[in-house]
Order: sequence, then structure tokens, then C-alpha cells
Amino acid sequence: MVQGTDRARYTVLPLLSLTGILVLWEICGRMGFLNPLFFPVPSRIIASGISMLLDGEMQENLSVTLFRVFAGFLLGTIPGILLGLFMGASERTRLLLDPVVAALYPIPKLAIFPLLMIIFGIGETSRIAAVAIGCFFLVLINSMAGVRNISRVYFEVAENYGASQWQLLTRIILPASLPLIFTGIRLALGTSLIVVVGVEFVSANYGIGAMIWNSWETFEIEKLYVGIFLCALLGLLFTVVLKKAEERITPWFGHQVFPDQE
Amino acid sequence: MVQGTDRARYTVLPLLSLTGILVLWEICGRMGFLNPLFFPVPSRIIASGISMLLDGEMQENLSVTLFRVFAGFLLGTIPGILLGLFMGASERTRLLLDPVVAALYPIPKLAIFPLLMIIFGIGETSRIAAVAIGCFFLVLINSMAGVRNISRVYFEVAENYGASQWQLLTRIILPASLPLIFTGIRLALGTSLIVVVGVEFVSANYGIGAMIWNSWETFEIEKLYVGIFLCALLGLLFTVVLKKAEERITPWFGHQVFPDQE
Amino acid sequence: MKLECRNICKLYGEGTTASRALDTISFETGEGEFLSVIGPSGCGKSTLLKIIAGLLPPTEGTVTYTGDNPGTPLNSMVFQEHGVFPWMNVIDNVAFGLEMRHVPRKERYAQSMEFLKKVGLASYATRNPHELSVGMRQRIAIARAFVNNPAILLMDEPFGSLDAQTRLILQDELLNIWSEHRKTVIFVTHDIDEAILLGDRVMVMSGSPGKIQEIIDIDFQRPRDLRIESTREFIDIRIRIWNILRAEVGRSIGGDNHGAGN
Amino acid sequence: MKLECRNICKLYGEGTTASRALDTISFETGEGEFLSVIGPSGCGKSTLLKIIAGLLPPTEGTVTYTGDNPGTPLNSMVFQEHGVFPWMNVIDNVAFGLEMRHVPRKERYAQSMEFLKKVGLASYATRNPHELSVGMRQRIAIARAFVNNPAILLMDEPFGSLDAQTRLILQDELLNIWSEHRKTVIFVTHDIDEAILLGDRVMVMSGSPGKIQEIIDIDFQRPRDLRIESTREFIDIRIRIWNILRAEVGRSIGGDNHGAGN
Amino acid sequence: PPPAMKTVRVAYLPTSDYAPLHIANEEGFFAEQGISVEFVKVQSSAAALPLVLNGDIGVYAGPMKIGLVNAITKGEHVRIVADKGRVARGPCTAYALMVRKDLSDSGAVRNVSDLKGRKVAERDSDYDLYHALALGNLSADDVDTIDMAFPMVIPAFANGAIDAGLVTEPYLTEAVNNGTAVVLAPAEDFIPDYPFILFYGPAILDKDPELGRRFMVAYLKGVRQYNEGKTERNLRIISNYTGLDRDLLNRTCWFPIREDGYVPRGPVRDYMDWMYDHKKITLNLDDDQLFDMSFAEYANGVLNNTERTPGKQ
Ligand SMILES: Nc1ncnc2c1ncn2[C@@H]1O[C@H](COP(=O)(O)OP(=O)(O)OP(=O)(O)O)[C@@H](O)[C@H]1O
Ligand SMILES: Nc1ncnc2c1ncn2[C@@H]1O[C@H](COP(=O)(O)OP(=O)(O)OP(=O)(O)O)[C@@H](O)[C@H]1O
Ligand SMILES: [Mg+2]
Ligand SMILES: [Mg+2]
Repeated sequence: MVQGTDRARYTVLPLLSLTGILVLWEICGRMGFLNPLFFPVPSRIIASGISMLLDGEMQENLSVTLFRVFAGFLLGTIPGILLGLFMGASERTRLLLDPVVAALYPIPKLAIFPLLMIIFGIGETSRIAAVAIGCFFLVLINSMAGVRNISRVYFEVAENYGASQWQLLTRIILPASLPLIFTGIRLALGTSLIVVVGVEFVSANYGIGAMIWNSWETFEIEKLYVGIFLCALLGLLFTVVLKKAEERITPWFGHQVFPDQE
Repeated sequence: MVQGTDRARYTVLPLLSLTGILVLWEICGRMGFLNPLFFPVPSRIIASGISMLLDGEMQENLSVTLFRVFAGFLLGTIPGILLGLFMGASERTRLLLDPVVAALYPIPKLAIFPLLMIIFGIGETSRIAAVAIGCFFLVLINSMAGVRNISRVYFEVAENYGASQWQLLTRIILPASLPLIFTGIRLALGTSLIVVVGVEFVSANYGIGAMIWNSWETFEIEKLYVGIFLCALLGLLFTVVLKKAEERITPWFGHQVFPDQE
Repeated sequence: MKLECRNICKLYGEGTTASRALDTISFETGEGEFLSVIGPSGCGKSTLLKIIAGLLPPTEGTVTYTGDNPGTPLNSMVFQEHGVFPWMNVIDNVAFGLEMRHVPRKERYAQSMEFLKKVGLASYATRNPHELSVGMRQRIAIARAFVNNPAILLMDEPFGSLDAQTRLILQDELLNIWSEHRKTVIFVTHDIDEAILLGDRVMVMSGSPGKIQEIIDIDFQRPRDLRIESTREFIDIRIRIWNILRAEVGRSIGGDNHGAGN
Repeated sequence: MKLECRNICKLYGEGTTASRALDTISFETGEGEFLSVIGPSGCGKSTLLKIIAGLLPPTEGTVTYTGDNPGTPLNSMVFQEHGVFPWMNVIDNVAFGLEMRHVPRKERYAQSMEFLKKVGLASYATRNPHELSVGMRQRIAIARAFVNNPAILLMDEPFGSLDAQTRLILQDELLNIWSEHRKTVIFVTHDIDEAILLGDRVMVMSGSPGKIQEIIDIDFQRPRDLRIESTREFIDIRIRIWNILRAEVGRSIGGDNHGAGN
Repeated sequence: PPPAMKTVRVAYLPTSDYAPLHIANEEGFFAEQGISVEFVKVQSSAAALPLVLNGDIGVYAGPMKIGLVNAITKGEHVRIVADKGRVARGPCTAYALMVRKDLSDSGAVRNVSDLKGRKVAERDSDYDLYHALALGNLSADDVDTIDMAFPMVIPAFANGAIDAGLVTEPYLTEAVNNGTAVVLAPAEDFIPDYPFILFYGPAILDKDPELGRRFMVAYLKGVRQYNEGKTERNLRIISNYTGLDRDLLNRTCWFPIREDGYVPRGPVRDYMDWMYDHKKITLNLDDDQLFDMSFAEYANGVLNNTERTPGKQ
């Protein structure tokens, strides 16, 4: 495979699918296959987005949401990784805590959000807590799977070479489960967006969720799509950044497996 | 390690943590550390649950929710696994679709639920669709990671022994990524509960989510906890069943890694 | 079946960081020839076999198979890292190639059992690979290649992790099968005696980048057995190969005091 | 350092499905003795080494270390499945044991570099293991054990996947180090010549369950080199060991026509 | 001969002001008209609007909202067809600006102007808030507003998370009941006659106006029974569909609803003008674009021929 072609495919293919969908959407809309009341064409949505950008509405909402996402993400992910690694490595802890995780994970954050407000008070704390909880379990479960996926021989080597529990964690368990931790992080970042929007739906003046809610209220359907597009865009951005980080940090992961791809 | 002790720990430890939490809660409640308006003690919640059980309210809501969960779960998980496996195996497909997945995954289901209702109509279809979408991405991303985690030599063997694409899928890719597919399924089952509750919140007469939301609306805080407990219970149940299935289907997965555990 | 390799080059990596693993490898095998390949670790033996098997595309050069192929597979490879599937039991692993060719279950089990007996694993047929020792797993891989009855056998250090006596038995068995069917065999080994004992010719390679140093004809009459090892000719060839390899090692380690007496 | 194993038994599995891997193994090593262990695949050699290393608890019996330990680790093991960490580069892998003991970075790199040179991998110090061949990875594992300077070296078929000349060099190097420091070494191999060339004694095992058949004293003077292989005594010992092993194989494969001439 | 049964989908919230629809259903008034009603529970009128425009839902009810005006501006066929309750001076208050009880008890907040700088909860009710704050010469910028779904207001009061909030029934009564908040200013004082309205969407207006006429007859019959007040029968029906405790319902304040379906234009016009002045909408709609009273007129004709009493209010 020629190098030029390779580089081209790494940038062209991903763009192709996205623009393809947008173009198709625009065409279907223009040809009248889509009800413009609910499915406005991308060009109109973009126009609406630009005007929101110009009057600062977008930046304001975006920055508020991003703050909540990152704060909640960090607060949920870091303990989630640590506990997940620990539960993956120690069967006793896993037996003890697995049922608790299994019971708490499917509790809908939205249902207990009022309770979170009571516990953490209103305002940012409870919103960030909801995001953190959402991230926590996803990362935990994936990190746990990551540890359990590690080949036993690595643990034997570490033990034989006298690794302390801490060294075992930082030099073996953590790096070896990084590929799956990344999967967890990827899911968690996406989920943190979902949760933050849900929470902003029910209680917030600013943020992308509040913006989407207000668009429903005022039936400014383009703004709603701008909000959804922002979610999609952020998701995309997160993924690209994560993928770059992943390639750099875990280069041994993710072989190409089909013959056409070498 | 004596066998008896072993068996004891496998049943005792998991129960220990759960009952421990409940007992602690009951004690705190009885000693007046918790506001009974928002944090009724478990015994009262259980009493309320029993009365709901006796008058059939619980069974009705539960069966409605379970139907939505399973329908959505199946509809989302099966294509999710297949596409995930395919994207994991084929770099071209991955490059093409990864951005789309990354963009669609963080779109909040609740925000687009009204759009889903417009597309799928009012009623079960749109609710099940929301659940299916929620499951789809989780399983997809985990299956993809599962495939990319497969040692390259297995693919080389399969190719060398003339496996067709279909045989590659069913005999190598699928079984080899089963451990991570299970992780995805576990997350998806939990999430399907979360999504169904969220959806029942905003549009349903029956179901656990509707029950929880009605309890908020009608100040029957015990019922709310019964709803949350049901979610937790279902989550637990799902996990136990999945774990049994996992042990049976993927016995080679999940070594015990700390020396105290052999 | 005959095989011809013409000017095969292989680069790993891209651009300035690319490293040359194989450099203009050209050779051909006769019809039904047994070709041993020996060379220092990292000289590209595995890379060459994978290119011949069509698992890796060469950067330059061609591989040509000629001769008629009586319905059986073109080539079967025993991989250095065995690649036994943990999710299939022993007999299913052995029967893998047959299954890929849709041989009926009963027949493929019968054939596989025969070879399992030959490698001494008959009583392990329904065990899972993770319960077996490393050497036993390598024997599964060997049985899997044999039972597949390919036109050309590609073996990458197949006996490397076998115990001495199983090794001798399988060498013998390999020679038996080979003299029966006169398949073309390319046999990578790091054991000089083994290379000479088995091969019609021994191809001696050197590393960085991988090149053919010499191809030596071995003229012992067949059937051969261990007794030829004490002949004058055998010892001469052994010393000749050893001298090529040693010169090679001298270069690569820098010619310090590491001579091993002979 | 001396080692004493007393009545070691090992069962895998539980209850009725348990299988006996080792049966009342008793032996001791002298101070600074080099003990070779040879036996058919699956006879429990790896299991025994892991029990000695403290990585597996014996079902019955005791392992006792006596002698004073000058600050260096009690034992270091070279694993049959090498266990080189894909997330560390070559030199970090080699320096792993030193790092665990908090040797300063500079010093551990200097020491590791020395051994990397000895195994011919100096120029690969900063490469990632997944870019190396299988044999090169095994050399990393060997260097890692050596640089750790343990009181007792446990080696599980360490030279199994090395090419002939690296193997001879490392045998020589091992003997040099050993005669310098007079460490106790337990060396598992499947090569009879290697066992005799290196060992003060050769422990011959049989399988199902693993038992000690005989422990043979090897009285060649040290330093030894390849020349002893052509002596009468050497050949006698070789035949003696071979006969024990062959009887063993006869039993396990069922005594059919698989004798390999000698 | 009774016409063939037709299905109408109606969006509703589980509050007492949707009672006439449920009464009409329970008492068989819809069935009399050959209509079977399918109630679709929604969480807010905003969630229902797209479904109305889409034709999935024929009838919905609620306060005047910007979204509705925007939809009509875009040419959608939705019209106000009848009254469904108003903020009216009467024996009780159904909608109010409330303040946390401890703030009121301590005297920290005596009137609206004391809310300056405090946290006030509201849910998409900028018009109401604007006028409520105007009582104390405050604007929305003078307080810290928090957008919050209604059921969450009570825990928020209890937790001290908010200082004040716009609260409607039954949360108003419940908050007073459990001692978390008291009324600071009833809605009658700042948005008198503010209307809640019944709307028809394209599913009726375009597809089957005849169905709309029959629906209106049954609805207004339901209104009449609703206006009989807190009778045992009414309490039972409302308790059934809201899930609210019968005693609580008995204590809550019920919005008055006009039996002739007439919608006072003035307050609607006030709201429109306010929205236009504050640039919330781009077009000030005229009455033809907003109202279609022909259904109510038809129903009044039918009902006044068969029954004696004309609308009381
Ligand atoms: N985890 C396990 N569960 C069950 N049986 C096991 C397990 N590990 C090893 N065994 C069994 O124990 C026996 C000894 O295995 P071991 O790996 O010690 O053999 P070995 O002598 O090292 O073989 P090789 O030379 O092939 O490496 C084998 O019969 C194997 O099937
Ligand atoms: N994926 C890869 N990326 C970069 N370099 C690689 C890769 N695979 C192999 N190489 C390099 O190619 C060379 C040849 O590797 P190969 O595995 O073919 O050697 P080999 O002769 O089979 O060695 P061994 O006897 O140790 O198995 C080595 O120097 C190795 O570092
Ligand atoms: Mg190789
Ligand atoms: Mg072993």
C-alpha cells in the first residue's frame, strides 16, 4: 500500500461518512422528503448555529455545559478507574462490591436527581454529582474487565520480581488494562454529555440541555438541532482526542486484522 | 483453601455488603439522622412495596417495563454486537463509521425522544426505539474493543486455514470477543433500565419510570424508593444471570490474579 | 506442489522509521521437497513464512505456487506462537481446518483423533486448552496442521517447545508422513541437527536485514534416523552451518568474547 | 542458598474433577548447585517451578529456603511464556526487577544495558516488544532474570525459542555467571544435551501425575564446553536419560510404533 | 343513529385542571358523541406540541406558550378553541409566588422586593415571573432564577436550595401542608385572568372538523360537572387519574373553568404583546390566527337546546 493512499484514507474515510450523511439529509430535505417542521435541512441549522455563535448564546451555553462535563467526568472517572482496577485484581473485593455496583448502576440518575439536590444542594454540585455517578460505573465496569483480561503470566512475573501492591497497580494493572480503560473513558465521556443534558433539562438556566429544552418550549426547532449537533460535535471531538491519546499511550493495542489492511 | 470456605465466601460476601448497607440505612433513619420526608427507612419502603405487590400495582408496572427493556435490549444489542464485531475487524469500516458512532452516541436519548415519537409514533415503538439506541452504542463500542483486543495470531491461523468471512465471524471473532461483549451487555442491560425509566418519566402511564415520576408528583416518597429499589433489584438480577452465563460460556476468561485467591 | 519466491523484500513501518526485515529473498523448492530454514533470531524467518502463506503482503517481490492441487488446502502453517484457540476444546482446535472446509463432524473428529493419538493427547480431546501445559498446546497446533493435509506445510519452529522425546517422535512422524505423501515442507527451526536430519536442503539465513547466506544440499539417503548424526558428513555439514551462523553472531553482537567452543 | 522440597503434591481443580499434576516430589539442592530438570511435556515442570517460586500454593508439602540472602531477591524466574510486558520498551522490561527494588534509574539502565548487550539486543533498547520477533522477546525475559541477580535462578525452558547460536552463547554465558557467583539454578529444558552440559545433576521426571524418576549426577569438570558432548560418558548419560524418557513416552502414547532410533 | 366511534388522542398532565376531560370520559359524554378518547400523558405542553403539529395528537391543553405562537407563525394550523381554567380571584389560590417558610417566619422576606439577590425557581414562566417580580419593582436580573421541574420544587424548598418559586397546584397545597413554604403573592395579584386554554391541532381542524364539534359538546358537558365542585364523584375521578390523594385534592384549589368555553381575549392579547415587546416572538398574531370559537358556539347551541342552564360565568 502506497503511503500517500494510506494517509488519505485515514483522513478521507472518516470525513466521507459524516459529510455524506449531511449531504443526503440536505438533499432529502430540499426534495421535500422530510417534514421541514421537524427535520430542517442542515444548511438552515448551520445558519441558525452561526447566528447563535455571533450573538454569543452558543459560547455561553457551551462553556457552562463543558465545565459540568469535565468536572463530573474527572470526579467520576478517577475513582471509577481505581476501584475498577482494584475490583478486577482482588476477588474478595469483587465479590463484596459487585452486587452493590450491579444494584446502583441501573438506578436512573434522573430519577434520583431530586435526591441528589437534597444531598448536594442545588446548583452546580448536584449536577456535577449526577455526571460523576454516570461516568463512575461505566469506567469501573470497563476497568474491571480490563484487569480480568490481563494474561496471568504478567501477574506471575510481577509477583516473582517482588512488585509491591502499588507497583503492581501502576506498572502492570494500570498499563495492561489501559486499552479497556480507554473504552470505558470513551463511553463515560459520551454518557457525561447525555447525563448533563438530561440534568439541564430538568434544572438549569444555561447549558446545552437547557438550550434544547427551551427550543422545545418555544418550538425553535433549528436551535434544538444546533443543540443536538453540539452534542454530536463534542462527542466527535472527545473521540478524536481520545483516539490520538490511545494511539500514543497504548501502541500495542488494536492490530489490523483483515488482510486488506496491512 | 478448603472447599466449604470457598463456597461460603461466594455466597456470603455478596450478601454481606448489600444487607450491610440496608441495615446501616435503617439504623441511621431510626436514629433520626435522615430526613424521613425524603429518606424513609428501608423497612417502611419494604412495607410499601409489599402493599403494592398485594394490590398488583407492582407486577403491572414491572411487566410493562420489563417488556420494554427486553424488546429494546434485543433490538439494540444484536445489531450492536454484529456491527461492533464488523467494525472491530475491518479497519475500513471502522474508519468510515467510527466518527458517526462517536457523533451519535452522546446525543441524549431524552432530548430526541420527541423526535423519536414523531418518527415512530406515540406508544411502545418509540419507547423501545429509545432503549434500543441506548443499548446499541454501548454494545457496539465494547464489541469493537473486544475484537481489537484479540491476539493477531488467531486471525492469522483462521486466515491460513481458509476460514470464510462468516466462519471468521462465528468461530473466531465472536467467541474471542465474548468476554468484552459480555461487559457491553452488562452495561447495556443497566442502561436500558435507565433509558426506559427516563422515557417512562416523560411519556407513559405504566412502567416503573411512570411510577417513580408519579410518586414525585403525588408525594408518595416510599413508592419512589420502591421504584428505585426495583431498578436496583433488576440490575442485580441481570448481573447474576449474566455472570452465570459468562462463567459457562467463557470459562477461560477472568483469572484470579492476587495470590490470596487460588 | 512447487513454490517460487522471487526478490522478496519486506519493510516494517513507514517513511524514515521503516526497518528492513527481509532483503531480496529468492529461492524455489522442488516438487515435494523438504526445505529446512535456519537463522538467527529476528532474521525474518517468521516474516518470510507469513509472506509465503499470504498472510503478509511483501513490500516487493512475488510468491508463486505451481502444480496441481488435489482439493486439499494450498498450505497450512504451524505458528511459532501456536495460536490454539482458548474457546474451543482440544479436538475442535485440531479439527479447525477440516471444519473450515465443511468436513462433516463425525469424519473430522475421527481424523483429528488419529492425530491427537500421534501427539499423545488422545485423552485430552475434550479438555480446554487453558488447562494444558504450554508444550501440550503446541502439540495441538501441530496436530491441527497435519490433519489439514495441505499441499505445502509451513512450520515455524513447531518443535521448539516440545520435550526431547516427543520432539524425536514427531520428527520421525513428520518424516513418515512426508515420505508417504511427498508434500513440500518449509520447516523453520533453530536446531542445526534437526535442520540437517529433516531437510533435503538447509537454507541458512542471516539477519538485519534478513538475507539468504547459503542453501546447502543434504544428501543422506532416506529414510533417515538419528544414526546419521554420528557420521562424518553430518558433522561436517553441522560445522559448516555453525560457522556461517557464528560469523553472523559475531557481527551482530559485536565480536566480543562470546565464542562458544565446539 | 539451598532449597528443599518435601512431599510436594499439586491438584488442579476441585472435588471429583480434580487432576493430579504433581505427586510427592521431594528433593533438595546443594548450596550453589545447578540442577537440570527434564521430563515429558505436561509432566508438571512449570507447575513445580511456580510452586518453588511461591506463585502457586502446593496442595501438600513444603518448600524451604535456607542460607543467607545478601540483599538480592530470593529467586527470579524466566517464564516459559516469557511474559514480556508490551507496554514497556525493551530496556524497561529488562530493568523491571531492579525498578521494583527501587534501584535508581541511571544505575538500572546501566546494568540492564550490559545484559542487553549480552543477549545481542543492545540496539533495540528503546523499541517496543511488539516490534520484535518471538525469540527476541524471550531474550528480553532472560536478560530480565539475569540482571535481577537473584539468589536462586528458576528457568523454565528459557532457551526453547532461541536460535542455535544465541542458545549456545547464552548457555556459555549462563555457565560463566553461574561459576562466578555460584547461584543455585533450577533449569527446566527439553534438550537432553543441554541438561547434561549445564547441570551438576539432572532430575528426570515422568508425567501423569508428575513424579521424579531419577536424579542423575553429572561429574564433568567445570568449566565445561561443547567438547564434552563427544565423550563416552556423555553419550552414556544421554542414552540413560533417553531410555527413561522413552519408556515414559511408550506408556503415555500407548506403546505403538513410535520408537525413534538412536 | 349514533355515528361510528372515532378515536381522538388527547395530551394531558395529571393535574386537576384537566379534570373536565376525564370527567367527560368517565361519565360517557365522549361515548355519547361517538368518540373514544386516548389519553397521552406528557410531561409538559412543550413535549406535546410537536405531536399536535404532527397530527398524532388532536387536542391538547395548557397555558399560552411561545412555542405555540411560533408554530402558528410558521403557518401551522393550531387554534385556541375553548377555555380550560383561569387565574381568577376567588376563595382560594391555585398558583402563586411562594417563599420558604423559615424566611417568611424570620421576617427576612416580607414582600416581593425582599427577594432581591435570592434564588427563585421557575419553569418556563418568564411572563409570570416578570409580573410577579414587578410587584416588588424587581426584574429577572435582580434575582437568581433557577429553571426547575415542578415536583422538584418541594425538595428544593425543604433543603433550603431555593428561597422562593412560582408554584402551582397541587404542589402549592403540599408545600403549605408540610410546612416548607408559604404564599408570598397569589397569581391573581400579578397576572389576573391569565388563561389556560384548549387547543385543536391539524388532526381535527384540517381532517375532521365535525369530530371537533362533537368533542366540544362532550368537553363542555364535562366542564359543567367539574364546576359542580368537589363532589365525591368528581374527587374520585380526579384522584383516579392524577394518582393524588383524595384528601389532598379536597384541600387543593381548583381553577375555575367557563362552561360556555369562552376565552377572554384581553389577557391573551396582553401576553402576546408582552412577548412581542420582549422580542420572544417576531410576529404579533391577530385574533383570526389565534382563535376559532366556532366549535364552542356549536356546542353551546347543542347544549342549550337540550339543557336549560346557560354558562354561569
Ligand atoms: N490451570 C490449570 N487447570 C487444570 N490443569 C492444569 C492447569 N495448569 C496445568 N494443568 C495440568 O497440569 C499438568 C502439568 O502442567 P505444566 O504446565 O506444569 O506442565 P509442563 O511440564 O510445564 O509442560 P510443558 O513442558 O509442556 O510446559 C498438565 O497435565 C496440565 O494439563
Ligand atoms: N509488526 C512489526 N513491526 C515492526 N517490526 C517488526 C514487526 N514484526 C517483526 N518485526 C521485525 O522484523 C524482524 C524479523 O522478525 P521475525 O519475527 O520474522 O523474525 P524471526 O526470524 O521469526 O525471529 P525468531 O526466530 O525470534 O522468531 C525483526 O527484527 C523484528 O524486529
Ligand atoms: Mg519467528
Ligand atoms: Mg511448562
